[in-house]
Amino acid sequence: MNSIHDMGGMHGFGKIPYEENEPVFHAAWEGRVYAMAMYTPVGVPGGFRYMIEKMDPADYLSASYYEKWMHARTQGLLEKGIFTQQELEAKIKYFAEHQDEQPPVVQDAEKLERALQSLVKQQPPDPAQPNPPKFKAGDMIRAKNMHPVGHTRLPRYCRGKLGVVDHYYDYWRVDDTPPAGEEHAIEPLYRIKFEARELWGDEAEPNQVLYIDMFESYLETSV
Amino acid sequence: MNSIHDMGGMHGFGKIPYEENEPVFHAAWEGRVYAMAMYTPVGVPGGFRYMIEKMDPADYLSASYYEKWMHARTQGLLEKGIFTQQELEAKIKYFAEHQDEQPPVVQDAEKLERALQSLVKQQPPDPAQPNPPKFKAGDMIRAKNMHPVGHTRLPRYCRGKLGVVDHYYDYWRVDDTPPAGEEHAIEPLYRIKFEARELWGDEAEPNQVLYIDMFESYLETSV
Amino acid sequence: MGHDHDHHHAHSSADAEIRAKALESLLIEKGLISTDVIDEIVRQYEEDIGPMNGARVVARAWSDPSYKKWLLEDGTAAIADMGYSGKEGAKMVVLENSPSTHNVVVCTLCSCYPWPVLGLPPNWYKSYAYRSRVVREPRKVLSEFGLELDESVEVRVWDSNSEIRYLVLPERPEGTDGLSADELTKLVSRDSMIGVAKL
Amino acid sequence: MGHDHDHHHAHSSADAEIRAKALESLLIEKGLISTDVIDEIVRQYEEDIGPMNGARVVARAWSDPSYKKWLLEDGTAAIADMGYSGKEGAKMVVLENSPSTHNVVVCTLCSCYPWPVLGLPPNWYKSYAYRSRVVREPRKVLSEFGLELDESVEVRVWDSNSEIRYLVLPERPEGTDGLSADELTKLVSRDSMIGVAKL
Repeated sequence: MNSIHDMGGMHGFGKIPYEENEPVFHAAWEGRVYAMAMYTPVGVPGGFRYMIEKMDPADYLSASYYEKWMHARTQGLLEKGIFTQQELEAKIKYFAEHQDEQPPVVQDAEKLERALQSLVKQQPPDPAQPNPPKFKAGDMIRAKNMHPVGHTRLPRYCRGKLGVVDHYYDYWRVDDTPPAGEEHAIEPLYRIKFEARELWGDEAEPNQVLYIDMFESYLETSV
Repeated sequence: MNSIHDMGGMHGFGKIPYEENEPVFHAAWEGRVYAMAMYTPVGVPGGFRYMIEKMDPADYLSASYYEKWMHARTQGLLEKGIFTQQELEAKIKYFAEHQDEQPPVVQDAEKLERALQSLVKQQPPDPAQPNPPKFKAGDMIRAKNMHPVGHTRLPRYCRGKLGVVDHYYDYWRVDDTPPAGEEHAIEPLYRIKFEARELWGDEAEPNQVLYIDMFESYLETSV
Repeated sequence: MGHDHDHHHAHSSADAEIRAKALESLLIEKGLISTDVIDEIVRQYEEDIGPMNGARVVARAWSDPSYKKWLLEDGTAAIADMGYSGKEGAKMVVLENSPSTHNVVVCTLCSCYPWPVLGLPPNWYKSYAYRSRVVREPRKVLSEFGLELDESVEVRVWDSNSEIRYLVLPERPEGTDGLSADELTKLVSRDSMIGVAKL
Repeated sequence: MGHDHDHHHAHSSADAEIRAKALESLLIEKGLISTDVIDEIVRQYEEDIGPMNGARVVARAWSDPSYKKWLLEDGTAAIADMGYSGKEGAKMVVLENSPSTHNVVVCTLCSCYPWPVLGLPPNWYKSYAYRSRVVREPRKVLSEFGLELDESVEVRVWDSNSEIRYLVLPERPEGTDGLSADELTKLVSRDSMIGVAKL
């Protein structure tokens, strides 16, 4: 999806804001949103990232990081039918009118155990597939000029550009939105190296390269 | 400048808002801003469009069209020293506190005559330059992969793409921000034709082409 | 036809009015503009400079083959012959629609538009949705405007971003043979001259 | 170091708190999460999972050449050997800085970051300025962080956007020969392991 989230190479965002001794969370709600986003055992339809990318671009830019996470988590639960918009609005109204109230407190040792296991679980790459990798280190490739309406991990600034396969890493699940009715593909994943000049032309800084990982379906043999 | 204004090809902006019997201006202030933007005889440093492009992207997206114009006009006058931030804020404060007050009314027949002349003035292309056009209709070209920090009229979605020269139109002033200390160049201008597939890959709609005008310095001979 | 992304600042249009008054007040006090200039420019764009100008050009082209030929060969001169010229119309190119070719105009980078013949652009033309989408999926965009084009029709999208401005010459509707240029003028919509509608 | 683009919604963080309470309340009532899960996850990221983990990995690599070799060959396994694994660390690649090569990591599309070794990312890493700029003008960005690199140094920017996560192994500072791994750990900053600082 060519939305505002795909901002590599954009101008206009000013200087980088830096905070000394930054806390992990700037407010308690941020941490709670983080935990709910990651540890509610209900998937987000289309994926967590895609739900954020589909935000209205002006809302995306003006929302803080954990506001985006809260949006994706909440919207996903609404779409899954876990609760309704009416239930949500009633709760928001309740807490707006009772600012000293807190959510109910429930302890659950089993849920905690599951959460702690998933926190540290090693997730290996996917098993090898019938078709062997098409590319090997050293191959020249061109990143596809593709503009899918769904989620993709191929940023615009790399599309159509010539690069070199630097490394092959096993098979991994392709995060892109699959065609309707299909599962996510499992594909060879490669580390691709681009010269900055190929990406940015005359404006490139000297002596710079870019490495980025790409699934096999993002790549074309360069001609 | 690769800022948010360069939105050709982006996803995420939803359906097109259509208003039946739309008025020319939706509020009186819009018309007055339009007139002030176009008929105040003071240039905007770096150009009117560039001043808008340099807005913070979140502000750009959330501002209405004539709010952007007002921003560019006001900012340009501030940078030219026509009035100060203090003067401006004092005026805003005054009109915020005296909502029934109006700006002073001054008639000036000479200014009106100049404005009306400039409204209808024919602006011819620039005279031919010593170097003849490098390209002719039918030539294959590649639009440069350039990422200037200044203003440019070459949108990102065309950069690096192969096209054909469709027509040559005289010499015109290049609107791009010139290098420091230089004047705007005068260059041959061409109409370039791109196949939609070249621009959008497999996601292109069938039987579509794109025409766009490009200055000579945007073009490279295709290899 | 969907939500308007300008809603984000809807709450601040009172602020905008105040800021506009402040700006006008300063410009007048500094002697840089006069009230009559502002009033008259607003009046001209509200009353005189609008799509009726383009419609007269189109109707004349439909009625007069030699004018049509001139218009397609040298849009600037043929349009100036009708009295229309000036800002955002320095060089006009006229794009003829036909049963096999449909032209549609956009400005992706800002909102360039041929002011002398169409006046100031409508909000949808300036919308982020139109600017971002029509170069990538023109058929889908046109279908949202109610215009379904057969795959056999070539869609030509014009991204106007130098000083050249475009006017679409729509196809003359059937059953209009006996009409005068004045009567034809009334049939020509703004949208048909941008290319998001047929007549 | 410049203005923070999150200021636009600064006024609504009270709203955000209310919305977060509403969400938590619904999730607990529906039996989908429990308070202790939320409390413990927050506690772990506030206290246990952060750049001190990565610093221990770096210090061990500086102190133990065979560990360093393993870390560069199989980052995932060598890091797991220190007890760090899990979400956003399924496959770890360690990038060694040297006098001739400087590595710096970003995620342009969202804010992918190696949680098990660095914890959750700082705001600047998630900022639109960093995400948009460091792939296009890394030297300029690094100089804003106070790191000026000679033109002879190759700058390698890593845009982490599949499941691979990166940890930069900074150069060991001079004059640290006698230090223990524990003492070295204290020298290793978060920023040096992202690649926006040297030690």
